[in-house]
Amino acid sequence: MVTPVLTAAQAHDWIVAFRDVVVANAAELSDLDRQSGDGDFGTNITTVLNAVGGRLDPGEDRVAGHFAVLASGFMNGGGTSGPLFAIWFQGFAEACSTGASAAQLADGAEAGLAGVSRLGGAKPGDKTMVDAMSPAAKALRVAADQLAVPEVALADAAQAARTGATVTASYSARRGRASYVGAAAQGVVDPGALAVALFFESAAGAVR
Amino acid sequence: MVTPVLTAAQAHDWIVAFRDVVVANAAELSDLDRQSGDGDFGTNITTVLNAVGGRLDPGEDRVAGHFAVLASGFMNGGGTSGPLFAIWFQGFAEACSTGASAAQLADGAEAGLAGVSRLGGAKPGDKTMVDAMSPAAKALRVAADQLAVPEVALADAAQAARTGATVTASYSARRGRASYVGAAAQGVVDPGALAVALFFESAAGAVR
Amino acid sequence: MLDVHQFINGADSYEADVLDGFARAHAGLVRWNRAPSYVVRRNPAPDKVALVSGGGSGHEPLHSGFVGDGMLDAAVPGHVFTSPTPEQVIAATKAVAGDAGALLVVKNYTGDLINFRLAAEILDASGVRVRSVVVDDDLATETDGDGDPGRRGTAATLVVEKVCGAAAERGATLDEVADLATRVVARSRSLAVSFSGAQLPGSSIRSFEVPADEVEFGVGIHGERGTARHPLRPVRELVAELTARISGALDLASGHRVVAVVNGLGATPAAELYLAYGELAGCLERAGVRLARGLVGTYVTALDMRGLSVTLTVADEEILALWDDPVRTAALAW
Amino acid sequence: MLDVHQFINGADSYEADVLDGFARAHAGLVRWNRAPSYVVRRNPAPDKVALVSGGGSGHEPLHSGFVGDGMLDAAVPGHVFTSPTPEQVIAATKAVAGDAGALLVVKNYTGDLINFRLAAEILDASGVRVRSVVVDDDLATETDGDGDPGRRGTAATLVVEKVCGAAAERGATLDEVADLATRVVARSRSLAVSFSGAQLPGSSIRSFEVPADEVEFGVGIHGERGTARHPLRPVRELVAELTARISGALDLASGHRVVAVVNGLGATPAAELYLAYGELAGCLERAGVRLARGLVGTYVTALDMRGLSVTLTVADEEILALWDDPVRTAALAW
Ligand SMILES: Nc1ncnc2c1ncn2[C@@H]1O[C@H](COP(=O)(O)OP(=O)(O)O)[C@@H](O)[C@H]1O
Ligand SMILES: Nc1ncnc2c1ncn2[C@@H]1O[C@H](COP(=O)(O)OP(=O)(O)O)[C@@H](O)[C@H]1O
Ligand SMILES: [Mg+2]
Ligand SMILES: [Mg+2]
Ligand SMILES: [Mg+2]
Ligand SMILES: [Mg+2]
Repeated sequence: MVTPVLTAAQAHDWIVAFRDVVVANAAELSDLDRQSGDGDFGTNITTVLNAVGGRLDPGEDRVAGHFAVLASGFMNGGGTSGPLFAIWFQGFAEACSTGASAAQLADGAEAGLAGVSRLGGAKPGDKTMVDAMSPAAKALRVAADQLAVPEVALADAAQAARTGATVTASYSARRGRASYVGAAAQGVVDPGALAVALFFESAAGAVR
Repeated sequence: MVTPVLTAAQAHDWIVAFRDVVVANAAELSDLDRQSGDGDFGTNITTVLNAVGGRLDPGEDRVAGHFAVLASGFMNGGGTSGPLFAIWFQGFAEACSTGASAAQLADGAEAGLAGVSRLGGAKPGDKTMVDAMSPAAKALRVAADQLAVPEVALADAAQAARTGATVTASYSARRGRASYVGAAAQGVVDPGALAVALFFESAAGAVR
Repeated sequence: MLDVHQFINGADSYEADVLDGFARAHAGLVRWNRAPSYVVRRNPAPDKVALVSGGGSGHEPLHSGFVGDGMLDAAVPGHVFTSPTPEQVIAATKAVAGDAGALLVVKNYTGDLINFRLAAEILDASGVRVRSVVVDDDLATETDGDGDPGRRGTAATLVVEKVCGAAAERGATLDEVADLATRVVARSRSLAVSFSGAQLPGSSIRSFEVPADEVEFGVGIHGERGTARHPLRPVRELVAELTARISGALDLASGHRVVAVVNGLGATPAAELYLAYGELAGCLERAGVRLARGLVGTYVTALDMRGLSVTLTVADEEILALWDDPVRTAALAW
Repeated sequence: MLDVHQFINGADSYEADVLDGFARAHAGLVRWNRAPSYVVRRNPAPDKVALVSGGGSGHEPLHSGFVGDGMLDAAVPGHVFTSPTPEQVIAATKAVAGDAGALLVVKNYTGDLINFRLAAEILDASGVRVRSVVVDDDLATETDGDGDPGRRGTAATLVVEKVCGAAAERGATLDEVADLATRVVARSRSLAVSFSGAQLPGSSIRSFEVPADEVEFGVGIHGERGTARHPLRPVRELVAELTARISGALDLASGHRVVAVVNGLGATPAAELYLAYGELAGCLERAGVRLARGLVGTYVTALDMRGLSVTLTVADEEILALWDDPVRTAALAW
């Protein structure tokens, strides 16, 4: 039996779709950051993804290659989210190869999450991107164990990430700058977590 | 025939009444200055007159003495209006003696006006205190020539000063800081001129 | 109930409170005489020409911040936006002037002119040699009219005080320092823009407000309105217009050298001043004018106005050398 | 249509425009490397320990304004309120570090910690000796929680950079400078209040607004809200509360000596800072604490916030002597 894999072309389209949805939601992402942090998240991530968009090579024939571009783009993003997303996507870049099976995506999400946790020190419940990354990694693993195709695995991850992100609104932050404004961030979704949800949701149109 | 004169006690009450009406109108005076200058006139003149009020000696038996206190108070007032009012009241202090006849008041107003003009360089129509001082001096002279009593002479001066002050609203300023805001000062009464009107009007209750 | 967003105890004690803190912060440099109020340098220099300046408060760090080695010997602060009294000027000048005499640096405002003139007359009569120079750099109030008050004195005052302070320190005579001052004044022009008026201590009213898509052009340093209101433009275009008008007034031509000051009016972040300075440098470069020396910072203010001014002084060797001389004051040190 | 009251050309070019103007204004002191963006001193000092600091822009003059003799060798500015990238930190450090190695001065913010840590790991791997010190002075964010981010790094950074810059200039080793930095950090605490939030370049929204009869207590330098909102009080009482809380945290007692910094957050007039300093001096005097050195000015900012911070560092002979050592940078010179 041939394991169904995500192709390089699909990964390309997925990343482009991610860029587009982030650009479309940049103002909201910044606004969330304004309420819980310093208001630059939308700008930070848009700048990175626009640069990445310009550097993605449609001729690239490896999924790993596309994720590597994403990772290095975020490493030049600065801020808190830049290097964390860089480490996260680096996990995907290292786990994937020419293509990417659901298992490889689960490997990548787990490795990326481990890197983000080590570097940023946040735990689930700290109202950060981790709150979306962690359930998404679990959903990918469950789907991979059930031999799901990437499309289905990513849809499950998207749902899990979205729920994880939504729930951050109920947390008062302890990590990152949101912790400094305490109660004022109550009721506000963490923008980093929302971006993670947008990432997995972007797969829907590109991966089928 | 005995020339009717203003007494030292009357001069004292006049100056106190002047202080009181200025204090009551300080906010308006500052507001006029805000529209045509820098907004401190009410504070400047109130500070001076409150200090003068504390230094006036009810036992002082010379009109000249009271005016000298007024002049030296204004000399310590700073700003544009401080030394100009100081020179002006100095004119009264030098022209008056134990008492003050209408002729002495006219002499004082003329000498004071000459000093203000020399020091400040403003001419009638420049939208300054001169626009009230000049008609008041003329009115005092006319009254004195007609051998009017001080009470009447001062009432004439008050009317002339008030008209002169009111008309400043129609001038665009050339002198002083009002000139810097040009058209914006149009329609605004000059606060220095208004203070001159208040000064002569304050005589009404005190001198009779 | 307090309801004014200012770090003050109240309007009445404002000037004294500020000067008390200032004198404590710079106790090694200056001494504050409380009444009559003036600031003098801690280490007197009685053998040289004394430089005395002053005017209303609200322009900090001008003038007290420029008292020290190589600049002012005394500063005379009035109440906010109010000229100091002759008594203050006389006392301050007597405290610092020796046989070499004193130069009074006066900004062109009616109140300052009058009070300093009265002081100078009395000083003169009491045997203190004084000369006065009136700084009038602000192009916004230039008119043709004869009896007009003319250009206000604004940020060029700082250039005059730095250059003449250095000359005095080098041992120039009173006449030399006064003539130099006159020369620097003649070669200096400024123009200022602002996004807001000023708010007097304790007052909840701002002297004027500007809509978000406009900028007030030609403002002074007392919260006065400007001469015009322009649509808001990128600072590149704004600075280009300021530079063009100042250059025109100074007949600046290719090959000229200038000292430039980009000055904040009180509430403008340093970053924006640097940004404006970069644009100014570009404008001058394109015109072939050499930006020989530049100074960027918040030096001559109007309380908390969110504006900036540009000052250019046409320089020569002497002015540049004096500009470079060491200076050690609270606000300027090199 | 432009409708934001800022002297900028637009948000996109903001940081580069500011740095371009800054580098032009201080061409004798610093050099700006455009890409990757960092600022280094004009006259390299390769034999001593290099001091490198950085963080988001918007805190000007921190850090670029402190590059020069006796303070920083390199500053690494990120975008506004955004940590610089590891690439920038690595390039800047390599440009200034010699055999004596480099100390990275990092403010306690997650983004700065992460990016500087990544940079330090890579520098270390490539043979550059580095140590890092994390400044965490802001009492407002002090908590008991274990995994908490802890106190933010704010105005004490300036004290660390001044003192350690002097030590490096005197020839101290990397470990000595790093240990000194740790000691200064441990002895420094700050607290800030503000009347307004910050407005990002090009943004027409302020991060928060405060009613006219209130003051935001415990703000940071990124426009974050404070920890509480208090009724507005005279600055005398406000400063007394700040001083009491900082004194408590530092266990200040009669006989102690302190270095004090009263710092404006970007749009606060110098006069009000001096006024606050006077009150601080009075508080310390009454507590028997010796105000050994004081600094008043706008040094560590949050764009155009109208607020101020108070920082106290418990000093000893060594710290005071290093504080007094000469310094020649754009923002600090004596
Ligand atoms: N310690 C951390 N671990 C993981 N993610 C974090 C941490 N701190 C903050 N974040 C994430 O970073 C996002 C903010 O990123 P950004 O605005 O770029 O950074 P900054 O706070 O430096 O401005 C937050 O929404 C949150 O998801
Ligand atoms: N050149 C002048 N001659 C006479 N009076 C003048 C002149 N300039 C200004 N004034 C008067 O001074 C008043 C303003 O005084 P004040 O507010 O104390 O001074 P400043 O302009 O220094 O703030 C004006 O209302 C005007 O009447
Ligand atoms: Mg952010
Ligand atoms: Mg006035
Ligand atoms: Mg005034
Ligand atoms: Mg940020």
